[in-house]
This record gives sequence, C-alpha cells and structure tokens, in this order.
Amino acid sequence: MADLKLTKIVKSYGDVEVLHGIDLEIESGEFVVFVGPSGCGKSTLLRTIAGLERITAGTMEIDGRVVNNIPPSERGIAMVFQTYALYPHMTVYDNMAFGMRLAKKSKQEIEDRVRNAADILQLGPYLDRLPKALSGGQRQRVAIGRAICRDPKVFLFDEPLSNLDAALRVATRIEIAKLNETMPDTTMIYVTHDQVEAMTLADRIVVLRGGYVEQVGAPMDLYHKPANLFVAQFIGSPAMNILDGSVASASSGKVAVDVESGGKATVPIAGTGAKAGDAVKLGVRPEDLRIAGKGETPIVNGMIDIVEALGEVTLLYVQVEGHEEAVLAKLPGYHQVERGTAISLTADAEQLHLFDSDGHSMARKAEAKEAA
Amino acid sequence: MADLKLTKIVKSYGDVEVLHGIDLEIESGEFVVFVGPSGCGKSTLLRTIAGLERITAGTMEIDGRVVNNIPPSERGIAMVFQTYALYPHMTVYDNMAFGMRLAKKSKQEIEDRVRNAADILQLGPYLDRLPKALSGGQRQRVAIGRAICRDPKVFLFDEPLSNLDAALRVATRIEIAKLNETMPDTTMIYVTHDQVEAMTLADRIVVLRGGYVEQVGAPMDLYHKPANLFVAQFIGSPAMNILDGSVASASSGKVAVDVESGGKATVPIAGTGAKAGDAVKLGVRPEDLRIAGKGETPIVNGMIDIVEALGEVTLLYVQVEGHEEAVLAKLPGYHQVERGTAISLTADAEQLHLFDSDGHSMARKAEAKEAA
Amino acid sequence: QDLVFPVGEGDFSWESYNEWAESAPDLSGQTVTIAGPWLQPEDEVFRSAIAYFAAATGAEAIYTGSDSFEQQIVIDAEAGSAPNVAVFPQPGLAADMASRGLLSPLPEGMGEWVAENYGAGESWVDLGTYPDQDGNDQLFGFFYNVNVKSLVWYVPENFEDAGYEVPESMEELKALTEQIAADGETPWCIGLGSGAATGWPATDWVEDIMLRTQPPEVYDGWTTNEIPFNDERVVAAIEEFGWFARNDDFVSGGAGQVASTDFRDSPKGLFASPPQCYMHRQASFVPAFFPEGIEFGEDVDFFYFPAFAEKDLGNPVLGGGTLMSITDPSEATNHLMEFFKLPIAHEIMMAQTGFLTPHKGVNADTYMNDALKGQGEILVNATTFRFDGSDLMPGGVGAGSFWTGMVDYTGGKDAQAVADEIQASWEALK
Amino acid sequence: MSDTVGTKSALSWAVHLSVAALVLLWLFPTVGLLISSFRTADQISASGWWASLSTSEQVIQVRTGGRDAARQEDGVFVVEGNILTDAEDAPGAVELVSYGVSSRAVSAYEIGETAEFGDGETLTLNADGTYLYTSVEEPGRRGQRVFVTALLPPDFTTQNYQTVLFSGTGQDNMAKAFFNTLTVVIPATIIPILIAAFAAYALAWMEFPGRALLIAAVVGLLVVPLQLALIPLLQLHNAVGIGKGYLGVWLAHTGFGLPLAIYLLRNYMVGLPRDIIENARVDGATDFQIFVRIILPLSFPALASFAIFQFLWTWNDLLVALVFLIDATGETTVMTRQIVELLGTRGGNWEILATAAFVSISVPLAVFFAMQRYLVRGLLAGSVK
Amino acid sequence: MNPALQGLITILVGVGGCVGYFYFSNQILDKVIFPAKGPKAGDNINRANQVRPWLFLFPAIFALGLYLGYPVFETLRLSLTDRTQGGAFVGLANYNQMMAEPKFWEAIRNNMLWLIVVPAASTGFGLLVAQLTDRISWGNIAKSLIFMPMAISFVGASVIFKLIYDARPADTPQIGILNAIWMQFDGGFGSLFVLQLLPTIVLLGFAGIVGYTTFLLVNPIIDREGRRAVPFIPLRLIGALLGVWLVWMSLSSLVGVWTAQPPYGEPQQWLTLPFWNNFFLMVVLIWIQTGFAMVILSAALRGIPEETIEAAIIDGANPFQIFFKIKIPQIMGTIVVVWTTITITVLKVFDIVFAMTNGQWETQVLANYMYDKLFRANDWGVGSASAMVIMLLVTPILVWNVYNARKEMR
Ligand SMILES: Nc1ncnc2c1ncn2[C@@H]1O[C@H](COP(=O)(O)OP(=O)(O)OP(=O)(O)O)[C@@H](O)[C@H]1O
Ligand SMILES: Nc1ncnc2c1ncn2[C@@H]1O[C@H](COP(=O)(O)OP(=O)(O)OP(=O)(O)O)[C@@H](O)[C@H]1O
Ligand SMILES: [Mg+2]
Ligand SMILES: [Mg+2]
Repeated sequence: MADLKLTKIVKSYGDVEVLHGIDLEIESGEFVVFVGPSGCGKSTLLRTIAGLERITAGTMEIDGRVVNNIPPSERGIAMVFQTYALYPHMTVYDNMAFGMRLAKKSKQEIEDRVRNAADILQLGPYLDRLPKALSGGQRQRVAIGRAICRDPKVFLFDEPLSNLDAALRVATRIEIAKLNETMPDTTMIYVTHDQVEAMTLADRIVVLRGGYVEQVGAPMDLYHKPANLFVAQFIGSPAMNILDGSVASASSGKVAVDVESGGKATVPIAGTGAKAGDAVKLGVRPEDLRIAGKGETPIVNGMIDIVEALGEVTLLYVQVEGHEEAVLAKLPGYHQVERGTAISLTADAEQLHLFDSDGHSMARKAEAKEAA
Repeated sequence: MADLKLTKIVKSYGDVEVLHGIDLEIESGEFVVFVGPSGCGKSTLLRTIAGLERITAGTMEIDGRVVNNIPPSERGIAMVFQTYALYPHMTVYDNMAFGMRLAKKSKQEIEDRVRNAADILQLGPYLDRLPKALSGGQRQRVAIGRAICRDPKVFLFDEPLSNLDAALRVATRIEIAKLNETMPDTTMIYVTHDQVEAMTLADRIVVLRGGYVEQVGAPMDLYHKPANLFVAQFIGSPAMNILDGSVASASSGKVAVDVESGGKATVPIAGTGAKAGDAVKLGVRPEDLRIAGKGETPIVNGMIDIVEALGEVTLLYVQVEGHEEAVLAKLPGYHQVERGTAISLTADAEQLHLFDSDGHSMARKAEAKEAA
Repeated sequence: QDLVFPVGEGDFSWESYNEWAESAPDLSGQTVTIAGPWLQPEDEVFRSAIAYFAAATGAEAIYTGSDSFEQQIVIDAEAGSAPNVAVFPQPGLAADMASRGLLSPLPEGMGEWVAENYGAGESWVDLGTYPDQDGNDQLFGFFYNVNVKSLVWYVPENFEDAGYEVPESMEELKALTEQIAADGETPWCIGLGSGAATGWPATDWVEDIMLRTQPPEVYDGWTTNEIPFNDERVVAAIEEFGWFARNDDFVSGGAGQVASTDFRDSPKGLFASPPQCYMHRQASFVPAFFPEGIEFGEDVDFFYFPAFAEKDLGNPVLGGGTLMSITDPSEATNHLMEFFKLPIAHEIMMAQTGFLTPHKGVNADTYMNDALKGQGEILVNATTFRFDGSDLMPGGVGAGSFWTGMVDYTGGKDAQAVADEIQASWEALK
Repeated sequence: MSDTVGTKSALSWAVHLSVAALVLLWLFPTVGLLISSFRTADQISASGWWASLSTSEQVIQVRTGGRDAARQEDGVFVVEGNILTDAEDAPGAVELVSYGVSSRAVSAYEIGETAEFGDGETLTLNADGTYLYTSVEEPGRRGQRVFVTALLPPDFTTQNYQTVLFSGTGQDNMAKAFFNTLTVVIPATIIPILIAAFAAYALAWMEFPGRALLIAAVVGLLVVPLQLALIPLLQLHNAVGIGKGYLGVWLAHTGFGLPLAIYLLRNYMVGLPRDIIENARVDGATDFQIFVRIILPLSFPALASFAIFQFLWTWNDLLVALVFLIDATGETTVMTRQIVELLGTRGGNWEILATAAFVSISVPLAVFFAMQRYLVRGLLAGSVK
Repeated sequence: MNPALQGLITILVGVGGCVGYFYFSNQILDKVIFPAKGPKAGDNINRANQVRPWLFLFPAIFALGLYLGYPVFETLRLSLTDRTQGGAFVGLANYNQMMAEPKFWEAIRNNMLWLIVVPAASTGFGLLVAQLTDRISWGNIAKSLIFMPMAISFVGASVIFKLIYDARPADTPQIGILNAIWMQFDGGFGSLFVLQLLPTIVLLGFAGIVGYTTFLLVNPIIDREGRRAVPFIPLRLIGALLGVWLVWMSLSSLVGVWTAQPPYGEPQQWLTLPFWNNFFLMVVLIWIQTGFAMVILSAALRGIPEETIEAAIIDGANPFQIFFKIKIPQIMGTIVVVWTTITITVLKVFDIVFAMTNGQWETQVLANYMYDKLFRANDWGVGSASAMVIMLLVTPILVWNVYNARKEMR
C-alpha cells in the first residue's frame, strides 16, 4: 500500500556518479523488475530505495513522504538479499522474529506472524533449525519469510534466486509469484539478471543501463516493442539477431531493407524519417526465424555452424557472410541437420524490428497508429 | 586420443560408499557428460578419473594402461574446476605456464603454447593481469586455457559454468563446444547440473544417481527413451509430468491407461507384461501437451493455476484433482488465458511414456522392434 | 599474630622492651608499611620481629618483600604511593633517592643514638647520612641487619682428610691454594652468577683485597672516585683477585666457569663427594644456600679472609647491610624507628636467621649458633670496618659497570682495560 | 588431496617423523622442568634429570653412629649399625658399590672389605648397609664420615609441591593470590576485549571522518614499550584517587592490551558479510543492537582467541601488577609475585624454581587446553584477509 | 569475606561497569538526546548515528591515548631533558651520551640479529609445523604441545633454559642437557658426523633454500624484460639483498665449521660464548613464539582454496613445489602480519635477556639497555632516549602497516 516516486535520483561514490538522475514512479501494489547488465546500477538503485545508501541528489518519496533522510528501518520496507544474509547464529524462528523483537512487538504477535509466514512458505518443520542446516532453497525462503514478517509496504528483492540451482530457481520463482498474489497491496521491486524471472514476474520492467533508465514497460511491450537496440537485444533469450542493412526504399508504411549479407526484408513502419540509403539495423528474434520456404525471399542465407538439439526445439547457429556473430535460429521440434549445410531463413514481416543508426527503434505501423 | 575404461569402480570415504561399482567405457574423442542430482557422485567419479581421489576397488584404464596408482600429473589429463582454481598470485600467463615450467619445457615452447591457448580463448590482452582483475567469464576462460596448455588426452570439467551468469554461461558453453571441435582427439568429460549444457554438449550422457549409473546414452535417446522414471524426470526441463494410473486394458502393442485424475490415454507398447489393473505411471512432457481439441479424449482435466507468458511460449500450471503437483503444459506462442478457467489437455500417443510400478520404462512398440 | 618467643622467656633483653612498651603510646588503628628486599624465609622472621612492635603499640606493621624492590621503590616513591619505611639493601639507591627528595630524615636523636650504641658507631652514621634535595647532609639511613663479607667457608673434615691447616695470613692462604692445586685438587669455588646482578661477588673480592693491600683511606677515596677506578692500586687489587679466579687450576670448573656459575650454586662444591673445592669466600648469609642438613661448626666452618702479614694494615673487615629509611613519615613510623633501637628488635632476628648486628647492647647469646656469634664478634671487634664499596658507588657503577666489568675481567679481559671502562662510565654519570 | 593418488608413503612417514621430532624438541625443555620439579635439590645438582629415570651411580656421604651409639669393648670403642637406615636422612635401601672414608679417596674399599685408617680406626661396611666401626679413641659426636658409592634407583618426591603450595603461611597466601590473580586477570581480559570490540566495530563498519587515521594510530601504538609508561601513569592514578588497586591494574592492562586487540578484532570483523549487517539495519536494529546481537556472536572465535592471548599475558605479568596493584600493605598479591617471593632467598634452588614454574603455568595451560579449539579456527580469518 | 566471593564481586563490578557504559550511553543517546520519535525522528536518528561511532570509540581512544599515547610524548620530553638538572632541556645531549656508549652499539648490533633471526625462525618453524600437522591425524595434539610454551612466562622460560644451558665441572655429571650431549663428543667419527657433516648439510640446505627464495624474488625482475609490472620491486630487492647476505653468512660459517677446533671434553658455558650466546638466548624466544606463529599460519593455510592445490597437483607439482609456489604466496599476507607481530615482541621483550645474562657477555639488547638505564642507573634521560630508538626501529613496520590499512580501506 505504498507508491514510490523517485525524482532525479543521483548517486555518486566519491567522484564516480553511478546513477545519473533516475525518474521513476511505482504504484502501490505493483511488481516492478529492474534488469540491466552487470554494473548498471540496479543494486545501487534498490539500495537507495531501501535507505542503505544515501542519495546524492534528488527526492525519494514513499507514500508521499520524502524519505531522503529516513533510516531504512523507518521506511516500511523489507529486503531480501542475494546472499540471503540470514543471521547464522539464530534459528529460523529467531531470524524471522528478530525485527519484531527489536520493534518490541508482543510475544503473541511475533508468534502469530512467524507462524503465518512459515505457513505461506512451508517452513513450519524448520523453525528450530539453524540456517546452516537448511538447503539453499530453504534458506532463500527463510530470507523471504523474514521479510514477510516485517509486513512491509515495499518489498525489495536483490537477485534473490541467483544462488539457487535451476530447479530450485523455478520453484522459488513460482513461490514469489504466489506471494505477490497473496499480498496484493504490497509494492514489490525485484532486481534480476534473469530473463525468465523478469518476464514471468513483472507487471512492469525497468531496463537500466549505465545508470540511466532505457525503457519502462510491461514485459510483453518490451518484448514486442523494444524502444532501442539495447532493450531489443537485452530482452529475450537467446538475444535478438541484429543484421546490418540499408534502406532500399521507403514507401509510406513499408520500408524495404537490403540486408548486408545479401537477404532482403520488408518491414511495416509508420512512414516517418527513413529514406533510401539510410543505414539501419534489422532485428529478428531467433524464435521468429524459420526456414525459408520455396519462393520466399530469405532474410538470411548462411551455413549451419552448430546445431544444438534440445528436444522440443533445435538451435541453429548460422554463419552468415560479412557478419561476425552467428545468426541464431530457434526452430520448434527436432531437426536433423548437418553442420556445414547451407540454409536460408526468413521471418514474418510483423516480427521484424528496424532500428535507425542511433539504435532507436522505428515505430511500426500498428504502434504508430496506437500512439496517435 | 585416449579411451577410458572404468571397471567396477568403487569409492568409499571411510565407511561411506559413494560410488558402488561404476562400469563405463568412453571412447577416444568422445564428449561425455555426467549428470545427476546433487550428491550423486559426479564430482567424485570425475576426481577418481583425475587421480585426485584414490579408488577403493576396481580398475581404471586410460589408453589401455591401468592408472590406479598413477599420480594425476602423469595421467595425461587436465581439469577445469567449478571455482576456476586459478593461482591468485600469478598472472594469467604464469597460470597457464606453471604446469609446463614444472615439466621443464623450453621457454619457447611455453611461450608458443600459451599464445596458442590465449588465441583460441581470446585472452591475449589479459596475459599480464592477475586473476582478481578479471571478470568471471574471463577467469573461466583462463582455467580452460590452463588446461589446454597441458595438451591433455582427457579433458575434465567439473561444473565449469555454474558460477557464471546466464549470458556468460551461454557464451562459454558455445566456446567449449567449439573447443571440442578444434580438439577432436581429446576425450572430454563434463560434469553439470544444467540440462541445456548436457543436451547441447554431449555425445553421450551418463545419468548418475546415488552412486549408480542409471542410463548412458546419446542426449536424444535419453530424452525420447528414458530407461526409467528417474531419468525421465531428470532429463528435460521443465520436468516430465508423471500421472498415476492403472492399466485398463492391454492388447498386444497397445495399452490403455486410466489416469487417476480422470483422463484416459492409450500408449503403444510392445505387449509384454502389462495386464489390466496394474498400477502404472504415465509420463508426458509439458511440451508434448496441447489443448484437447473437440472430440479428443483428454489425458488431463484441470483448472489453470498459474500462467507464465514467456513470449514465444506460454507455461500453464494446471491444478488436477487428486494430484498434488500441478501439471505443467508448455504451449507454443502467446495464449491469453485466465487463471481459474478449466482446461483439458491431451498429447499424441507416441509422445507418451509408460512406467511400471518399479519405475522401469515399458518399451514402446517401435523401440521393441528396433531392439529385436 | 603470636609472638615467636613469649615475653619474659629466654636470654632476650626483655626489660628494655617491657619498659618501652609501657611508655609507648596506643597507636591502635594505625598502620606502618615496610617494603624491602627480604623474601622467604627472612620475611617471616622479620615479621615475627615487628610483631613485638605491634604487640606493644597496637599499630599494625606490615612488611612486604619483593625481588625487584629497587625498581619498585623508585616507581612507588616517584609516583607518590610509597610505603612508610623502605629497607634498602645498599646505601647507593637510598642516597640517590634522598637527593631527589623522596626520603624523609630519621627522627631527631637517631644519629646520636647510633653513634653511641653501635660498634664503630660513627661510621654507621656516616654511611646513613646523605645530602638531601637541597644539598644538606641529613641522616636518612638506619642500619639493621649487617653482614660480614670477609669470610672463607670450608669443610673441616675435608681439611682434616687432606691434612690442611686453616691459614692465618694471606701469604699462607695463597700457599695453601697452590698446595691444594699441586695435590691435584681444586682449592676454590667461585661463582659470580646472580641473574641480573651477575658479577657482584667479584666486587666483594676486589673490595676485600683493596682493604688488605691499601690503607682504608685509599679505599674510601676509591669508593668516592677521588681515586679514579683505573688507578694502579685498584688495578693491582683486581689482578690479585685474578690470581685466584683466573687460574684454571685454582677454581672449580676452570676460570671460564667463574662468571656464569650461580653464586648460590657455587658453595655446593664444598660438600660434594669427592669435594669439588676446598674453600669458598662469601658473606655471612651464604649458609642459606648450603645443602640441607649441614651443621655449622661440624659439617662446615669459616675462617677470616686473612690479611697480608707483611703489610701492616691490621685485620680489616668488609661488610654490607640493609638500612631502613622513611619514605612516608607518620607518627607510627617514628615509633617503629624507636622500636628498632631496642635490643629485642635485633635479638629476635639473631635468634632465627643469619642476622648480624653492630648493636652493642644485644645479648650475643641469642645468636642462633656459635658461628654467627663468632661473626658478630668479628663485627663488633673490627679494627677497620668498611662497607661494601660497590654499594657506596653510584648505581650505574656499583650496580652496573663494576659488575659487568668484573665479568669481563674473569672472561679474560685485561684488568687495566676493565678499570678504564668502569672509570669512563663513572665519569659519564657525573 | 589427502587421498591423491601417487602421494608417496615415504613422504608421509617423513612428515610424521619430523612432526614427532619437532614436538619432542619443543617438549623437551618443559619435560626436563617437570621431572626436576619432582626431585630434591641435591638430586638435581647431582645428576641430569634424564638420569633420574634410571638407576644411577652416585657417591653419597653418610655417617656412622657417633659417641652416643658407641660401646666400649676391650678398650676399643665399637659402633654398629646400618648406615642405610639409621639416620633420619639416610638414603634407604640402595645397592652399594664401594666406599671410602677420606674425601681424597671416596671409593678406596670394596664392600665387605675392612678399612684401616687414622689412628687405629677400622670400618667394615657390608652390602646390606650394616657396618662395624672400631676406634681406640672415643668417637666424635657425629661419628665417622663415610663416602659410599651406591646405585640409586629413581626417586621422586612431591615435597617441592608441598613447599610451594602449602608451606607455612604459603597455603593461605597461595589461595589468596590465586583468587586475587583471577580478580585481576578476568576483568583485565574481558574489559579490553569489550572495549576493543566496540572500537573495532566502529573502525570496521561505521562511517565517520578520521577513520583511517585512527586505524593507523592503533597500529602505531602497538610498539610503545610499557616500562616508560609506568611512573607517569601511577602518578596519574594517585592523582585521580584510584591509587593502587584492581581498578588501576585493570585500566593499565586494558590500555596496554588494546592496540593488539583492536588490530586483530577489526581485521576479523571487516571480513564479516556486509549483507547481514545491512539486513539487521533494515530490520530496525541500531548500531548498538547490531553489535550486541549480530557482531558479537559472529566474532566469537576471534574474541575467544584473543581472550586466550590476553589471559596468558596478564596471568604471566608481574610488572604491571607490581606497579599498579600491589601496595605496601601486602593485602593484594598475585600468583606470579607469590612465586617470585617463594624463589626469594632460595633463588638458586632449581627444585623450587621448577615447581613454581609449573604451578604458575598450570592454570594458563588448563585455560589453553579448554579453549584451544577456538584458537585453531579463531583468529585466522580475522588477522588476515 | 571469602576471597573468592570478593573476587567475584569485584569482577562483576568491573566488567559490569564497562558493559554499563556502552549500554547506557547508547540508551541515553537514543532515548534522551536524539529520540527517534516525533516529527524529527529521521533527523534525530541521523544525528545519533553521527555521534555513535565516538561513543563506541571513546573508551578505546581514551585508554590508548592515556596509557600509550601520552607516555610517548612524555618519553620524548624526558629524552630531551636531564633530571639531575631539575628537568632542564638539554637538547640531544642524552642521545649523544648514549651514542658514545659501546654498550649501546652492542645492543643495536644484537638487536639487529634478534630482529632477523627470531621472527624468521619463529615464522619459519611455525609455518613448517602448521604445514606438516595440517593433514596428520594427531596434528591437533602436536599443535597443542608446540603451543604450550606460550603459556609459560618469559621468566619461567628463562628458568627452563638456564637448566638446559647449565654447566658443571668436567668430572662431575652434567645437569644441563646441552653439556651432557656435548660431553659425548670426543672428536671421533660421531662428533665428525654430528658436529661437522650434519651442520654442513643443514647449512648447505639453508643456503640452498634461501638462495632459491632469493632467486624467486629476483627472477620476475630480470626475467621477461619488463613485460609485466612486477609488484613491490623495492621490497623484492631488499629481500634479495637479505637473502644474499644470509647465503654468504651460512657459507662463511661453513668454513668455521671445518676449521674450528671444538674443545671436546670441556663443558661449555653456553651463555658466555661470545656471539653465539645471543643465539642461545634467541632460542628461548623462538621456542615461545613459534606456537603463536603456528596457530595463525595454520588457520591461513586452511583458508587456501583446496582447488588451487589440486590444480597444481594435476599440473605436476610435487609437495615442495606446492608448498613454496602455491601455498606460501597465497598466505604471504598472513606471514607478514605474523612477522610483524613477532618483530614487535622482539623489540619489546627484555625479560629473557634480563633474567639470563642481563646483557653481559655481549648479549645486551635495546630493551634491556633501556631497563638498565631506567631502573638501575636511574638515568631517565638516556633511558628515554633508548626507548625512542626502539620506537624508531619500528617505524618501517609501522609505515608498512599503515600503508596496508589504508589500501584496505579503499
Ligand atoms: N562503494 C562503491 N564505490 C564505488 N563504486 C561503486 C560502489 N558500489 C558500486 N559501485 C559501482 O556502481 C556501479 C553500479 O553498481 P551496482 O552494484 O548497482 O550494479 P548492479 O547493476 O547491481 O550489478 P550486478 O548485476 O553485477 O549486481 C558499478 O559500476 C560499481 O562499480
Ligand atoms: N571427503 C568426503 N568424505 C565423506 N563423504 C564425502 C566426501 N566427499 C564427498 N562425499 C560424499 O560423497 C557423495 C558424492 O559427492 P560428490 O561431490 O561426488 O557429489 P556431486 O554429484 O558432485 O554433487 P554436486 O552436484 O553437489 O557437486 C556425497 O554424498 C558426499 O556427501
Ligand atoms: Mg547488484
Ligand atoms: Mg560436484
């Protein structure tokens, strides 16, 4: 039950400015995920919200109250750390009760809240154990339980799952999603490296890069309508293939592109700005590529370099002339293909993305309409 | 250029037997991946091959030579550790040169080999750095480079990627795949937790469990023809859904199964052993499930619990009566479905797996034929 | 505390005690603290002596001993937490502290009393008189427990077995030394080791020899550095000591062993079987270090370290002693000093330990044994009594360069060089 | 690695042997002292302690009976008896090898042989110690001195311990000194650790200006020789009215022990995980609460290790106690001082020295063995990163 | 009152007072001065947090300043004044006087020896024991036994070693073990073996190890011409010089071993043998300090990642190469800390010399020299001057530590 408003948040360590004026509004009950490459300032931003780092400039408001100078414990937040940060010398119960004891809550209330959190996270049997006697997933649940007990207005997660193995990661992710539903009023802010986490959990994703916000939006918006090359490549895994090209012709609503490696593509674009000869970049997601049928104009012609058969899908790494990185195609089902065979790939026009030389996305027709 | 032969390898720590007689043959140049749940003995097996652990019983042969008592440095192996195990006080160059210096190679030869390895792994610019000035991925490359310099006959990897973040993991995985191709004579043995790594890298996968070998085979064989329930659930991600059921009728080549939760399925099975009333388990992979069309007998009826839209696929967690765990379906494309709606799922009969009450796979018709 | 000897019993001088006790004021509730170097078993004996003071006045008299007394008293006095009375093992430190204003003069009349009642009284007064902070001479030290240093210890039966006679003169002593060596035996046990104080026994040798080769005035000049340390007469005395100590045949273990053998260990050679040596020159307190069960006069005896017959210097006696000073005056302290004038304060000590006193009023029968009585007589009858010279020299010399110099000398260094060095260190202190 | 193939067993033997050799070398001096503490003064100065474990041949002096034991027969005085048992301090049953009556010839005669010497004196000594002594003259009060060469079996005594622990007033004093020492040592161990721990926490985890400077100062003060500080500080104690006493000695030990304590503890605390501390902060803990409820428990190994060191130092300290605690009234005394006092006039006596040294190390040793497991894993992480 | 009870009460009062200070001062700060309530709660908490470090540090700063800082200045003052002249300022006169004394220079020379030998030997033995006991079953027992001397006071240790060094006349049984062993030598083959061959091997081995270490230190500088910025060139050079000197020393002693005519059959006064007696004194401190070094180094060794060692095994390193090339470099930081601590102990310890020789037979060291001046000669000026010299000697270590602490802060 707390909305956050960040206005021109700047954070410097000594001379190094790490956050360069972040503006962000988060509504009460929203689940917001921060993503971005390592070192872009995700953790730092989260920590300034928590109050663990003092901001250098700007205003931070929680529920309309300026909290610039309020210590963490008074901000009504709870935080789950990447390393769990459990108190190693306390039992699970004590770990969860610690904050409440400090706040001088009654014994009964502490008991109730801990039990409640333990129920939610199925930690009942472990309450008397020390953290060292728990598995990784259980530890992470304790860390979350500890945060739940604080009954926070804002829940902060800093890469909570990155230390878990794949299976546990999936399971815990689902638990967090459930948690979000059981606590609909609690604002949640979540930092992650992981695509899947970001896509599945977020109401909105904030993409950070080098201390700036690149794009904010719902997961599917970022996936389908990346604002720029960076977001396009960052969101989606495997990453979008980017092909250099130039505009062959630009009629209203359609831009024909000559791909440098020889292919051609036509992209439906709201007819602004592009003119023939402009250098552009064509983006196409691996999962949108398919083997060009007869008579279809291929976007990419190349030679299969590596084949990875994953069972339900097959990954093809296609070596394309004049293109250093392999173009990746993700084809559904199992394909028996040989390394070294030539292949032509194409994709539906609606699935193509076009970026100008600055990396900004050219708005597609449909979107332009929407925007209008 | 080395084949390995492990005969009845037993390894005990004190009273605890960790490996219970492993038999395994690995051919020269093969890429073999060990997978299995945590604690199953993967690392231990790898370390006995390296000679870092003395085997308690059995014979280990490399290239036909019994190496039970040969120290690690003389087995012609190289090993890459999960934690990189770089020498923190030596530069990248020295890290790679250390082994050769000990072997009293000439200066020139050392220089050549290090350069060569550095070229392969693009480590050239970092040769003078200390490990602490490298990023995680670079460190892992140094560790691999160090192993390459040894020019080993057998290359051992113990979860080399698990400390890297997702993007790096993909990139390094590809590098290892390439390495395998540039060194076609070198036998590689690779331990991992990660499905994708195992599937993409392996010529053959060895599935271990509790110190026993459960199944050995090519990745797709394991995916399509798991020998038992354990392998079936272990290979493939998300894991195969397992439904309790009983045999309704068993005609030759076809077994009809009543699924406990109400659905029905018919599985083509070489007609051995199953008779009506037998308790069986029906396995179906999430990616094989689809929404039952009109007139199709659904295998599973349930209510959608959670929807995860990942862009190119949508994951549905379906709550099924009498079945504690949710049944997971992975549907291609984007599906706009509401939580709580009822849903019926089915799959092609060829994609179904049937296991007897001991968990052993019942051979499918086609396979039985093949085997015959 | 119970009194060790019930009042009125034995040969003790009870009358004077009783008389004093009657007139002594009631000091109940007051405490006198005394700090000194005596440790077991002397500390117990001393406590038993001051118990008589406590019994008479009601004041509590507390003695504490310490092996690092010299350092501690300086620290305590400087810092202002000194005891009432300090028992100094040597005058040098007392003089030093007096000049820094850390000592209080003894009560009026003490000086006269000592001059009258002590044998060679004036010299005891002189030894206890130092300039105070302002340079005025005052009596700061009262001597209590004196020892005689000019003694040679031997085992009569060993002499008997070998047919040796007790020498009467230095010439005879040297002849005996040579004869024993000629017999293939070892005449002397000499040990200079004493932990941090290693070397001091040699200074006693040199002082004793100085008194036997030079007139007392020269000795006095030497101790005050009017005669420099590297004067040829001093060097000659050092070399005379070397005649004994630097001859491998004359000392047990050889000359090399002299410096490091502990002085407390060295007399044990007398009692070894077969004996490692026949004679040991050491002060009157040395019986404390004899093996258990040794009986005076029977198992061991002493003779006077003789003078040269040809030099007409009489029978000089070298001695040492502890002196009491007031570091923190109080009424009870003054009364304690009064108490120490009484014979009984000396007799209680005499009766229990190797305690000697120049007090003429004591009953010599209370000495623990005849040997001590004999030493007491030597002390009272001395023609020339001189105090341990190194104790009179400034600490940096008498408890520093003189000690180390003697160690160097026994180690083979040239006597003149050693003396030059000591003199240099003395000059540095001025 | 323990189990790496190809580790040669010869090498592991060499390791075992060299460790054994080193341990023996290190133990040797202490063992010598321990054995010496069970021997009498005379034994110690007669033979090396290692010889005491086996039978040794020694020359001992005994006496025949004296005048009082003599009877007159045929004009000669005859004394009969047993030299091995008669006297109070007789050696008891030992095997005799030879004997003599003069210090010049201590083993002139065989056992059983009759010696003739002096003016018509004879002595016959038998293997069982019985003797027959005859003399024309009346014997002296103390009888004839006899040197016997005997094989002495190992012989140990607890007398030294009785002397040190229970002799005379020693018993009271030892008990008193023991409790006094504990009174000095326990706070002098706990207080500096407590103060150092707070300071170390501040230096490791709190932001304030001048932090680096303070750390530097702490390191610099590690080396100040303490002798210099004694007089000015005692003066100060007297001036502010603390005088000599427990408070003073605690303060002094605290001051002198602090730099090392802060140095080691800070290094340990810096290594604690930052996240835990921040989490506690989010949980609403103040710095004080973080310190008490999180840092202290987590630093326990380092605290325990330093406690052992500080305990050993204060226990073995004499100088500070002498200066700041022990006043002229002698009410307060500590173990070390008590022992030094015991050594006192008998300073040359090895047996008392040895025993006293053992008494004085017994408690530190007990403490050490009780806490050594913390030592082994404690400090480590801390002192070094 | 029962002394035990009295002690207990005193202890409780003392420790309780200390705990009380921290507790109540924090309570007062949080509850009274800057209460975390009301409208200014946030500001108050911030302000309280600015004050709090000083609350935490106050007792430590107070005690350090008073008990250590103040004496430093007092000493400096004393070293420039003369008490016999009523504390008059005399400039450097005390220093001059000290410099003029041969004993002072003897002390400096011996101290240098101590500063090299004791930390090196203690750390070396400590490391050796730590390494050897690391993997053997009875390692912990061995460690405990080697740690034991730490529990013995310096004075007690001196007593123990006096017994070891004791000498008796030649024809009587020796009670000092060292002489007892010495007397076994007679110039025959046994003595040749033990006194000449064995030392030769040890010396050659030592020279070899030192030489190799020196080589390792210098190698990166001369090798691969400046291809890499080699860290710590000056330190390496100093180390190398030291190494060369040590090699030279051991080789020249080799000559001594073969040319000397050992006085067989004569008990030796170990503590009076000039030059060598210094080493006999050092042995005592080494005996004590090895335990300390061992405890800390053994923990550091355990902290080395196992994998680096396994990697080295696979690389073909033998146990010695693993120890010297993999383990030692990784715990270099700890080694230096241990070295520093022991160096400081060496500088401050005087008890051993005091109790065993009191600086005679040319064994004087600075700390004992200072004690001598302070408490025996009562010459506070020179005593303080020598104390300043002791502190000066520590400056390099101090600078190094401060540098390290600053680096770590960043
Ligand atoms: N205490 C500090 N002093 C100086 N720079 C810092 C400090 N903490 C972080 N930085 C810098 O701030 C930038 C942002 O760091 P931050 O931890 O927020 O990155 P991140 O996005 O969380 O990265 P990751 O995904 O690796 O956790 C980085 O470049 C980092 O080097
Ligand atoms: N030194 C040891 N002493 C006793 N048991 C051991 C030892 N090392 C390993 N084990 C046991 O051997 C089993 C196999 O361990 P191993 O490390 O091979 O598992 P793993 O399959 O590599 O697991 P992970 O995937 O977690 O690395 C585990 O149950 C482990 O507890
Ligand atoms: Mg981060
Ligand atoms: Mg493993």
